Amino acid sequence: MDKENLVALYRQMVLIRVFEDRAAEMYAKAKIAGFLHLYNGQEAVAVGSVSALHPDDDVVVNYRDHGWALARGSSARAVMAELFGRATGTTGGRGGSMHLVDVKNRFWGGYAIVGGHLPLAAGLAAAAQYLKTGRVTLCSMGDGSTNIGTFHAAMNWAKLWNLPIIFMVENNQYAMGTHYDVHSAVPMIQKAAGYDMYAEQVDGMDVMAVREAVCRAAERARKGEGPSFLDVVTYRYRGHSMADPDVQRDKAEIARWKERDPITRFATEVLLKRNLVTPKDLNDIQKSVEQEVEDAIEFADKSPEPALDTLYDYIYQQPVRNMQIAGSLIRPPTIAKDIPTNGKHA
Amino acid sequence: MDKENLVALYRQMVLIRVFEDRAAEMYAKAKIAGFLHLYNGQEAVAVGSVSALHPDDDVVVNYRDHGWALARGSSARAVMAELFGRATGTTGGRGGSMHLVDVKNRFWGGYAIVGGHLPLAAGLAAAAQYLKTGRVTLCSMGDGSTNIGTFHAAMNWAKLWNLPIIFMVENNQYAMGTHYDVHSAVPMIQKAAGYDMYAEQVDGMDVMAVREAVCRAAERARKGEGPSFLDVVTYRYRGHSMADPDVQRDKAEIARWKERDPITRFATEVLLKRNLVTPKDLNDIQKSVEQEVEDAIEFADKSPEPALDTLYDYIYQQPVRNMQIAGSLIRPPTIAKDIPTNGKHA
Amino acid sequence: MAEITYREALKRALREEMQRDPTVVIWGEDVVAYAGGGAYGVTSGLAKEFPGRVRDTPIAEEAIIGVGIGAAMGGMRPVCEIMTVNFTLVAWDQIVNHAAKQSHMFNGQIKVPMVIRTPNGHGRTAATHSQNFDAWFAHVPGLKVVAPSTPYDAKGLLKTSIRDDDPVVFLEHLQLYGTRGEVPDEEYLIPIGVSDYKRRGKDVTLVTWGRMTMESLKAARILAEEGIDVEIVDLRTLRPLDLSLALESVHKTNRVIVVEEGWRTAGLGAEIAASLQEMAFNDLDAPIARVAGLEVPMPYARNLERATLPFAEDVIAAVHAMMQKQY
Amino acid sequence: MAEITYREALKRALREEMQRDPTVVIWGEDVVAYAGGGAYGVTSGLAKEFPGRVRDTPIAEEAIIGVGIGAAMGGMRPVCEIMTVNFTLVAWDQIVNHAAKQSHMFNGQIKVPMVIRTPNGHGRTAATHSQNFDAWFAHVPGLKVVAPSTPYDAKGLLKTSIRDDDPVVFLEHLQLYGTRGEVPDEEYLIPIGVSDYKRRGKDVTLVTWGRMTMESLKAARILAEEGIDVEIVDLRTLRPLDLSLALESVHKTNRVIVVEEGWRTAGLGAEIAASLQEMAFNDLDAPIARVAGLEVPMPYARNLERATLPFAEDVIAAVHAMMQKQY
Ligand SMILES: Cc1ncc(C[n+]2csc(CCOP(=O)(O)OP(=O)(O)O)c2C)c(N)n1
Ligand SMILES: Cc1ncc(C[n+]2csc(CCOP(=O)(O)OP(=O)(O)O)c2C)c(N)n1
Ligand SMILES: [Mg+2]
Ligand SMILES: [Mg+2]
Repeated sequence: MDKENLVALYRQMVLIRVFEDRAAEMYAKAKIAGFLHLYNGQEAVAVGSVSALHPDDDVVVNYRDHGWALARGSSARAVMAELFGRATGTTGGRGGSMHLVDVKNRFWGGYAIVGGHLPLAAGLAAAAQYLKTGRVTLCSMGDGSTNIGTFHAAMNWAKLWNLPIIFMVENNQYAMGTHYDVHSAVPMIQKAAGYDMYAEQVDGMDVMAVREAVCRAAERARKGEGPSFLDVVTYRYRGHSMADPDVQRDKAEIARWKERDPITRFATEVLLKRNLVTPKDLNDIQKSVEQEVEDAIEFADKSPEPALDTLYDYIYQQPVRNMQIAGSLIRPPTIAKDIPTNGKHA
Repeated sequence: MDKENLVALYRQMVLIRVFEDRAAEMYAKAKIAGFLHLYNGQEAVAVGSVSALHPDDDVVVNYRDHGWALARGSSARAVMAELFGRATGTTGGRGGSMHLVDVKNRFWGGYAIVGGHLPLAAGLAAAAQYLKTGRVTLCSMGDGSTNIGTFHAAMNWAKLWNLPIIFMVENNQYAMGTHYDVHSAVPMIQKAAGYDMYAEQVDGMDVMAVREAVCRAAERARKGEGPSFLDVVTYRYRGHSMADPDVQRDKAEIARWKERDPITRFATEVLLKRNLVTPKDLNDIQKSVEQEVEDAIEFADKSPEPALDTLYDYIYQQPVRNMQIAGSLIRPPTIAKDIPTNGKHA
Repeated sequence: MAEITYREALKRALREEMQRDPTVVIWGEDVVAYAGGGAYGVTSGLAKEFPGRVRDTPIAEEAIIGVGIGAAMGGMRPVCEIMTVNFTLVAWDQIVNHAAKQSHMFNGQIKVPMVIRTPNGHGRTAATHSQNFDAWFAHVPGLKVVAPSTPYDAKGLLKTSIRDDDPVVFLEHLQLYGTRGEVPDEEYLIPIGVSDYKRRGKDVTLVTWGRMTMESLKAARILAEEGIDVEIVDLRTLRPLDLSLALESVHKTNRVIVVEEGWRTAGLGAEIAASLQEMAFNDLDAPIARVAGLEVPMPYARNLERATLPFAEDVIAAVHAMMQKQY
Repeated sequence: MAEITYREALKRALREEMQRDPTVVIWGEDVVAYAGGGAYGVTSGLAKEFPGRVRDTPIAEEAIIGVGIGAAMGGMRPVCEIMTVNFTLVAWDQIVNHAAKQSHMFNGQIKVPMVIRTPNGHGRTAATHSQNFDAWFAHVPGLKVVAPSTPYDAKGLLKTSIRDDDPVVFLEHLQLYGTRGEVPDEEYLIPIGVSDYKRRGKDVTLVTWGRMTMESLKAARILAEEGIDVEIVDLRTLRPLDLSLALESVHKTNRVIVVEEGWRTAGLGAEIAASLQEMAFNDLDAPIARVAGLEVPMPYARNLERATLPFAEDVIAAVHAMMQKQY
């Protein structure tokens, strides 16, 4: 990787970090509601992964998805506007934090049912295989998501059909408050053994390590060697979501992980060490990122809420006859909130 | 095992074989309807397993359950009557072939949703552990049942909680018409690796081998060493069910497996070889079994259908108020089939 | 016009659409291997005709549906066969939280043009294998739900469903696979969302779908001999629910009976009755009645199964009761 | 009598029943570890009080329910917490084909005394996390379904549910956890299957449950100022469905509106309307109306969520419309 690209990786990680910190503020100010799962600490995973993929590979992730959307090229504006629930957001405010999507970047979305997106990802890979597009699917999930049935069904299927897919666990060792040892019977990497699937354990606090592992796995997939499983060991600095008081985890544990911060490490161990940047450059990056996020917040705040009359859009891609008749109730809210009349068609 | 017990094993296997052959006849005569999954070829699995368990251990199996019910001590009469859908059957005709049960023998039933019974079995084991009963749960399933989500969820849970359970795959290498290699990505025994679970491959055509493997696994469970996984390699001689024309499997393959018939082998390689029985003894056993099954058929045929007014029994163990009111419709068929009236209570 | 079976009509629809569009594939348990193709023979022969496009899958309905959704997102038009409707429960989350929601939640960026083919039905297969979830599918925004009663409807609606850009739950029926009816040789399509008169009459309106359309027709023939002239509306699509013909009919007959196979409480019949009483309150000479299955986990025993399921005789009894009673 | 929250009432019920019966355990995701106990705090502190009896589980709802069923078969009384009702879909087969069917299908030899506790609700959590499946649970023979609206009902019904020998789906509500009400210090039980008047009135009957009981009460207070006197029947139990009070009420008011939170088509409100029009045809001065959620996968945006959910204002509008219209 050349200097420019390496610096770009750094900037992306900083962007995610700053974005998440400001999103937390916006949540505290009630600009954002619902669940807000922040990515602090895990930045190297999304950034390293995306840097290893082709632009038209497929990416599918869980609800902890801001970092992925940003890394994959969604604008901070669109993502922040989505968190604000505005018309200018990635889904026009429909999906919110947990359901970012940007299909033009082949970012197929954040999914909020634990394990639910794994079969979908396998399906995208099956389509790539059938349609011979050469695409690879990257499917990320949490460590806590590897015990539910869909994990097994998708892993077996992917191996059986030799699908071009990378199953990546962002192993931050906790599922909400539940520690890894309370939810899983074996070390993560051993879960791949039940599928005879190529597997690696990866340092998730090292963006280059993540990048290289994904490169290897994607290469395998493109050569027709089938699925891979990556146990990317990482840590989230904050609670599960903004609603989590985070009383469960040991403060010392959190501090220990912060010593291995992916952004600081990449700056000191790569960029500064190799003299690719100066401290001032890093400072400039920080400033420009802060400005980008500030701009995104302003943009989001000024953006309108989605128009009420879009409420029923896209429930169906292809509306059919008789959707307006009472009993089927595909009708605008103003009508639907009326009392059904005694006439033929309400 | 002493002679008496060995001969008992033999008799049980013959009973199952004869029972199944006669059941097939009864199906052809339309005395039995619905799905009828026969156990021919797999007799050693149920018989060997049950012989290794204590009478108050828990047994849970799939819909291919006649052999298990008989081995576990249900009478041929009750089982045949169930297949006939009669009041004297194991569930009074409610469950039919796929749902035999005999809780007094702690035989918790045949289950017809593939994989559905695995969590239940883990739950029985969890109860044994919590209540400190010392019981072991044996949970049998087909090879095709190891790819569905509940398999994974139950295996992980069992290992995690160190439950006293034996997961046994009756690996007859086909799921309906689908061959093992088309449904599973890895050799069966490797599936245990993803749970770091004690596993053995067992010759399912050898009743003593099955018995010994179950003994070892049960011993482990009783000592608190947790769950085991047994890949019991076997074969079904007939189609998946009586509805299956069995066009898919190679006739030569079937013939090859029949050469290793568990009943013949046990007779020649153990009973006769060790001079525990004479050919005449075997003949007598055959006769007595045939008579027992003939008697069961007569019993079943003479038994009444369940009384219509039992239809609503046991939907709830504890009926509560207002179950009779229209809109809840827990009412006898004669009333329920009436047209709802205009009165307060139909 | 040839008389063919409902099963054959479905197969022809699959064949024609596979010929037309190379992205149409069939995935499901035993759609290739078992007895020549499909537990109930619908796909028989297609694997040979379309190499690589009909595939047996592991038994894992959550993945059959989920992989189908993903493939549809990725540009294919998968037809996923679930062996019987009972097993859709294993995939319930995939159907409700994923297939149905992708399009709206992602603001139209994702579409899921897939068909979930699966038969309703019974046949002495007991409680876990004899169920109807029609009301459940019909409850879910984002799903289209189709339940044809004749070979003609089956073929025309399956072809439309495969071409539709939304996920379609296509409910076949075990007891209908062998029934015969006229099906044109030339191509035709039937739109989703349009109900159909299966019999015209003036005394009572029966609103029904699927197997119960056939039982209603049987009942109508017997009632006709008594001089009672029944009108039958076959919904054909369960979501969206086209009640326009039912309304037109009740305006004339002033009497409605909803006829459904599944459990009564919170069944789809309840929706039809609730909607019709709202929309046609002044037209009704009698309360809307429902004929439905008894609320029992289906027993295996012949007599108990018979008592639990609704048949033509139940429809006849309901019509008699309604004609006799004064309100 | 102290005023306590719905959340605290539930916790007291759990504590009392755990003290009473050592076979009662609580299993679920994060019932121990998260924020002191439970994603919504209902189990907080109980793990310390009852060592070994409150356990965190893997995220695998099919196993949380399935292991619970097996443990119940084996002599325990597990209370399984599903973090929100949305995740029951993952366990749908276990609930419908196993929990509900064991007793009848096995002719009474097996019983499943378990409680599935789970909250309905929303709160800007979008489509996969803001759903109601009340109608679906209520459709299933073999399940009992409870949905309390007040702390008093919550405590009395949860205690009864734990002692009940059948599987009980116990629907709490996120928006009710913080609401307060009087709960006696001394022990009491509320029977399953008995509805309750939450307000007496003479002009219109509202039939409702759960959160919508509270919205209906709000509406009633406003309507009372206008001189409209509303009667509110809180069903409390959804299966079996006790419509006796609703019938008694409609006999008096001759007007009924069913108020529910979930999607209208094939919602539980349809069953209530369909049943009541059958049973009280001649009592009705107007068609039975329904207030329900709009049929949209719940959007995240504030204004769209607000538009989708029903509130007191929708109840008021429905009452006005019904009182004004002539039939
Ligand atoms: C099927 C399902 N069950 C429960 C939940 C609630 N839930 C949301 S996130 C979560 C923890 C997931 O942990 P993990 O997979 O490790 O991901 P992380 O949050 O650590 O990234 C749970 C239990 C859910 N969304 N879906
Ligand atoms: C969830 C589910 N999907 C599909 C079926 C239909 N089905 C019944 S048995 C069977 C094959 C099971 O094969 P296997 O587990 O190997 O058991 P075997 O019949 O060989 O004993 C299938 C697909 C079912 N009963 N349940
Ligand atoms: Mg985690
Ligand atoms: Mg098999």
